[in-house]
Amino acid sequence: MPESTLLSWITFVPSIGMGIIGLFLILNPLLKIGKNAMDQLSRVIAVSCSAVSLVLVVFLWLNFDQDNTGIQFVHHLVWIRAFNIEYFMGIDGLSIILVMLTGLVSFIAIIASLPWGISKDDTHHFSRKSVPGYMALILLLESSMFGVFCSLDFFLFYVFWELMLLPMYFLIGIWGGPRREYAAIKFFLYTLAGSVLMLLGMIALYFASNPTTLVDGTPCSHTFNLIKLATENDFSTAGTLLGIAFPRIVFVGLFIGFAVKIPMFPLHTWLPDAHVEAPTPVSVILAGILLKMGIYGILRINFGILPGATVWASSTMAMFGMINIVYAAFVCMAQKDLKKLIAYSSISHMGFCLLAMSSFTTQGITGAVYQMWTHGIISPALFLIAGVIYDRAHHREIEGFGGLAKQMPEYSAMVGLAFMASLGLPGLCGFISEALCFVGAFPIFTALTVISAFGVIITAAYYLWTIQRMFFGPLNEKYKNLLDMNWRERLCLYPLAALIVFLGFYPMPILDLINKTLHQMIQPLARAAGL
Amino acid sequence: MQQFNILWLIPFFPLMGAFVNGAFGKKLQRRFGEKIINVIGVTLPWLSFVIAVFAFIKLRGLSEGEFLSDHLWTWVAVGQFHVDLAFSMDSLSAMMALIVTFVGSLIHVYSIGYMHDDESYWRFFSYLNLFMFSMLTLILADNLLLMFVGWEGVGLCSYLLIGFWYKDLNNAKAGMKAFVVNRIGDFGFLIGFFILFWGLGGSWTANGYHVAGTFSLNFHELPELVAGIGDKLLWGVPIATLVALFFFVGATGKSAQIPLYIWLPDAMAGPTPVSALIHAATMVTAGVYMIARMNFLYILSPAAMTVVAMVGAATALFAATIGCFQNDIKKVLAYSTVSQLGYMFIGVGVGAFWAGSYHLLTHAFFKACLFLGAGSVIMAMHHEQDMRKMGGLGKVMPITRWTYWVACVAISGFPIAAGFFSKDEILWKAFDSGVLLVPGWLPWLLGFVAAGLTSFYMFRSYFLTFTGDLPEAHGHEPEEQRPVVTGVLVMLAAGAVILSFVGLPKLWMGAEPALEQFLAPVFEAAEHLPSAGHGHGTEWIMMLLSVGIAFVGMGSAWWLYRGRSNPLPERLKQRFAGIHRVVYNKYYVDEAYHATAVRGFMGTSRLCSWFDVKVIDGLVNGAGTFTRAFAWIDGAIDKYLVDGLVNLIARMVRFCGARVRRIQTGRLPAYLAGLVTGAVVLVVLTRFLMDLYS
Amino acid sequence: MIQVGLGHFLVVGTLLFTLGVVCVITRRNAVAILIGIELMLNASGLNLIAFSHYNNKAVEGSVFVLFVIVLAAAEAAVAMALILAIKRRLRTIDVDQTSSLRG
Amino acid sequence: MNLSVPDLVFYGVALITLVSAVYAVFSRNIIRAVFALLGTFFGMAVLYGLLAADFVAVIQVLIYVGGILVLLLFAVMLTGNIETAQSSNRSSGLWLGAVAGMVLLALLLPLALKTPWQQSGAGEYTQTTASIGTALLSSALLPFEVISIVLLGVIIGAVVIARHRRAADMEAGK
Repeated sequence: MPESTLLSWITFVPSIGMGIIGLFLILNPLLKIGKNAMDQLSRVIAVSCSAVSLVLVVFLWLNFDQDNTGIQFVHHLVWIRAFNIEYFMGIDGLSIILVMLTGLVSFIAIIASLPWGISKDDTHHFSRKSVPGYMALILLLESSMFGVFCSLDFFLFYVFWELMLLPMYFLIGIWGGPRREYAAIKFFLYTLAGSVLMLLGMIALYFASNPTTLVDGTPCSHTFNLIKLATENDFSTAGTLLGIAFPRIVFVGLFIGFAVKIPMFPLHTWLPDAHVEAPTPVSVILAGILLKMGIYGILRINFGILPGATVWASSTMAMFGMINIVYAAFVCMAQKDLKKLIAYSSISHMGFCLLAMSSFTTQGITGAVYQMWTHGIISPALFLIAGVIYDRAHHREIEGFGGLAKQMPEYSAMVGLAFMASLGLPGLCGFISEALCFVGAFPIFTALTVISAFGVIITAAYYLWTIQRMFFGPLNEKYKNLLDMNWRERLCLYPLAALIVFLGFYPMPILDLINKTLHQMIQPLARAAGL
Repeated sequence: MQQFNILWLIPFFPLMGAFVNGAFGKKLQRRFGEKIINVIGVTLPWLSFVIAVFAFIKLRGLSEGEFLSDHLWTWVAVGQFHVDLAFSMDSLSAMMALIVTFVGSLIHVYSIGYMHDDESYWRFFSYLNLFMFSMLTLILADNLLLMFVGWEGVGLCSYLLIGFWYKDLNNAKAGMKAFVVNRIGDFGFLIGFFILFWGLGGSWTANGYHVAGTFSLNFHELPELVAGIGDKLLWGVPIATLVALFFFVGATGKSAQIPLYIWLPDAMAGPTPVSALIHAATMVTAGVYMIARMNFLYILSPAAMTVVAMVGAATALFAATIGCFQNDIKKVLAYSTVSQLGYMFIGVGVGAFWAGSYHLLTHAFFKACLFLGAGSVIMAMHHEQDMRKMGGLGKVMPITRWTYWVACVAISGFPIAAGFFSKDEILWKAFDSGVLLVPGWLPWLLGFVAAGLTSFYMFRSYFLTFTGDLPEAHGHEPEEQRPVVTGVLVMLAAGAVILSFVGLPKLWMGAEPALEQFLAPVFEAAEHLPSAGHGHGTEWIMMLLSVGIAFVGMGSAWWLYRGRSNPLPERLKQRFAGIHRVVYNKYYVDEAYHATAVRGFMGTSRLCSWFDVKVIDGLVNGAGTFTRAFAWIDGAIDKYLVDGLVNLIARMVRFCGARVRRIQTGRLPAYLAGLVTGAVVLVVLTRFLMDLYS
Repeated sequence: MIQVGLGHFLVVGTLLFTLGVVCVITRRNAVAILIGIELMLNASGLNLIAFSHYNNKAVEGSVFVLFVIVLAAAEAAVAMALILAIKRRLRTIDVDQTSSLRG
Repeated sequence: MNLSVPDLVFYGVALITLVSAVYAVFSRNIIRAVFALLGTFFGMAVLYGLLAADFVAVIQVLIYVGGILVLLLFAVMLTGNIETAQSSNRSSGLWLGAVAGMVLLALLLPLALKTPWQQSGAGEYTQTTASIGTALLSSALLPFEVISIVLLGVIIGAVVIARHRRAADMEAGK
């Protein structure tokens, strides 16, 4: 494995940006930069750092060898020798698409945080409130997200995972809507509770691991190295803990930790509140990337390290996936707030991942991973759309609109496209992933898949009903002065729309990246299933 | 398989039109007027037609069983699941492509007249082109998955076009109903798709779950694979039956059969050219096309074929009865469409796939002609659709009148027009069928009665509209339409007559009909289905019966409605008011659906939402409240018990300290004396202790 | 050589120490108290040297005493400073009259 | 009793030392008391010499006689008048002091005489200066450094405490 620092650069370039903003803030008593100039400066720094990361990600993508199922772009050092903790960055086919997604969505989120096109009178808009702090936090968030997807040392992973909570908490709690404190605390506590279980699972795994060596050859009695945990340890013989087989109890702990992030029924209620209160770009990141971490964690850690327990739990996981899909879709139907509806639809869509990956079929697991990617570009589009109307009308009550299609044709078309993509219209990227999920899951969980497919109808119903209530019928007189989309919004939405259509007809660039790795990944699962 | 590299252009041209008009149409229309929209939106479908004709000629030149193919790129390849983005054209899809491009293009031309002066002219053509694209994708798709793209695509376009005049919320609602009902059908289609995938022989191997070989869903590979399904069971039902039935659920959604037909009458809210193109000629026949396409699957399952045929027959009769009592001219045509689609399903259900396809072809012409004729009338009547307020239009609109008449003759099954041959073939094949689980005369009887009713309600609409006196008190007189409209009508009416030549029965000509021969390679698998073995004599009798019932229907319509002078219909209506009300209100099916499915659905939704907010979030918040309460108690304990203890100790110390402080005199010598005393005591103690222990 | 042993020196040290203690207890002048302390320090130094010498140690005792002497000097300096400060503040150095530390 | 010269010297010097000390303790005149201390300190130096601690003996003279004694004199001079010197060293609680002294003596003397002190022969009479220097920079380095810091602190502290506070005085003057 040739060493490369590229991943570290990608991860830490945004942190550097945050550092620069912080430095300017500290030195400001000396430099005497005015508030407006400081705001502009931090915006420029944030956009450029995130752009640099994006460019590096593209470079990473171009240099990625998709036929190699191993770990690439490794950066491997010993970090804390006393606890055998390493600094181990690397990606494979599973993580690269999420790294790409992070680069793209973060960049779009930062563009969406600019105040272009927001009326000058709207001084309380989040894009004008404590800009340097906001930008610094969002850069920190980006860094930690990259870190989660790149790190292959469990401890490092955990550090990034927890690091992510911090900016998220403040971004919702400071720049959010009226009930922001409630939402932020709920988000924080929920995730923290999950993290605790994850931490326990991590420590249990650590102490159950076999002696091995660190990267520099020093022998160590235990290890956090995810690759070594997966390849050099067989936890199925690790005895019992609290009277339950060790891998199972560890699996459950880790799984609940990740399930909060997915979020899985019944651990999902933080998401609607967080979304409703969060400013648009934060919602974009939350839906686009953060939710993927749960699935990613389960795939990387639960599936990779505890195949036996995974097989044991697969039916339950699929069951919860089905509940997520159908239940959340029904809840969507009853929502009055546009953003809440989209939030619940996210829950519904993440259920597809859960259902499909529990089947361990090539199609199912690929479908789940591809669903992460497609949902990762569709849901940001949806939240941006909700942001567009909120910026203009200052509310999101679906019933409060009507006839907007006449007033905002371009916006309506964009909403139509995004909704159609989300409800899985063939020809758009959501369809491919959903179809793969179903095709993969059906042979294993026949009845569950049939019920889940029923969710497709509900999805169509609630989206169309929303379109009808918002855009059709006579124009609400209150909104006859609303402007159509501005350039900032176009800059955010058009690339996503183009990707949605392009990947609907030609998904192979993404599928090629993940195919080999996932194929490799299901081998131990198949073995554990005894087949 | 013959590579034909320009096949992709057939769907691509309309897509381009849709994109250009959709993205730039508004500005183009504002700057250059409607002409530029026409140039883009109408020319491109014609170009598709030209290529389709070209492909058709090329296809005729190939040997039997060959087809044209155009592989673009690998679409989805995951494990053994390998689906290409590829088009192919065999005789069935060639026929469909010609219908869609020709009738579709004609309707585009007609729309120039119909949509004139609409402010969203560009949008209309954009949607219409998008529809053409979807429909052509559906037809030319090389595999099931790509077909599904077209399948849903046409549903989307239908939704967009029904709700084209979205400012009226009812139109939007009709569109939504269409989409959601279609989606229910698509759900069935998808499930069928999954079961098919499962049934094709997937199994666990050391490398995970795999199907045998590469599973491309390609129509040209499927027959062989499907034949190998054997008698595998799922939920105790043979796979083939299950897949066929689920696909049929999809077909009922798309082609408006019982129980999912309810969206089609409402879909008439859209502009009339849309009704003609989508809801009569092309999209609604997609279900028939799909079953014809999957014929190799259906023949494996007599049960499924029986269901298809019987549902088709029931729909044909059911819709025809409703059609007899409607007053809105488009509603009549809508129910007529549902009914005619039922015929097609009888055809494909009894194994007469070519007959079903033939009826599809003829129906496309005469029904499009009827709808466009109705559209012409509606334009003349300034968007009045109630037939009771029309009458006598035949005098002022001769071309519309006579083309409408020809189409009526065709649909009613008189021997001069194409409809006769196709319908008669279907009814004969049903009667003669030996495949079904029910006797062949059952679907025949239903279809036969429906044929009489068809003849009746079509001529009823004809007489009500075109005969009698002109209604009074209109702003200006109704007049014949522009040539773009009438020209299209004439061409379609001509088509409805001329097309009889491709389907002249073997009974007359001695040879297989041309269309049957042409389609034979596609329906190869269905060639040897058993028949009941009735002779030519029976066939002649059936044919005469068909003609007879058509005359009965027309005659009664002539008697009751000619010149709008007979008072009998009104009296009958009052005599049988109860029955009339039930049938006029479409048997209250919509209401029943609303009361059960929709309300159940919304109720579930509210229940789930309530559960989410009250129970789950309640638990979460309850946990929070509990924690806070616990913390409060903890705080109280801390404050009063623990702190109290600490304070008590402090008070005691203070009390003692107040007494002990007296010792602190502040005088140095006293301290020193104390110090020395202490030292002395220590030394003494040490000494005593040393003595004690030594 | 000499016949006086460890005991002799210890007796001298003890007497000196006792004198120092008596001085510290009975005198009222702060300077006299200081004198008593110096006596006690000298006594302990003598003991240290004596123990060192009679245990055949070369310099340990000397080093120890050196530190004691240094500390004594330092203490004397600080004490003098204190005495001056007290004198300035209370106009007396009679320890019987300085009792502001009384509890 | 066969007394050698050093023995005689010891008895003589010890006597001088103790007598001077008694005078210093019980003298009513503080100046005399201080001067009596001179004898004690010199006596101590000789005793050190007898115990083979030549360097300490010299240092004793230098610091006690040259430094501390002068310091004590300064203290006396700065705090009181020469005229009142006669009655400047009053004592109180003489009886208490005497009793305490007796008890202490009664305890300590037997302790000093009866305890079987560990002895391993008398040391040799060599020059100790060099070895002390070596010891200060090797085995006793840490205390040496610590004591240096203590001295530094003492210097600063003494200056701070004894410094004439003008502001305080002015305040008092008001």
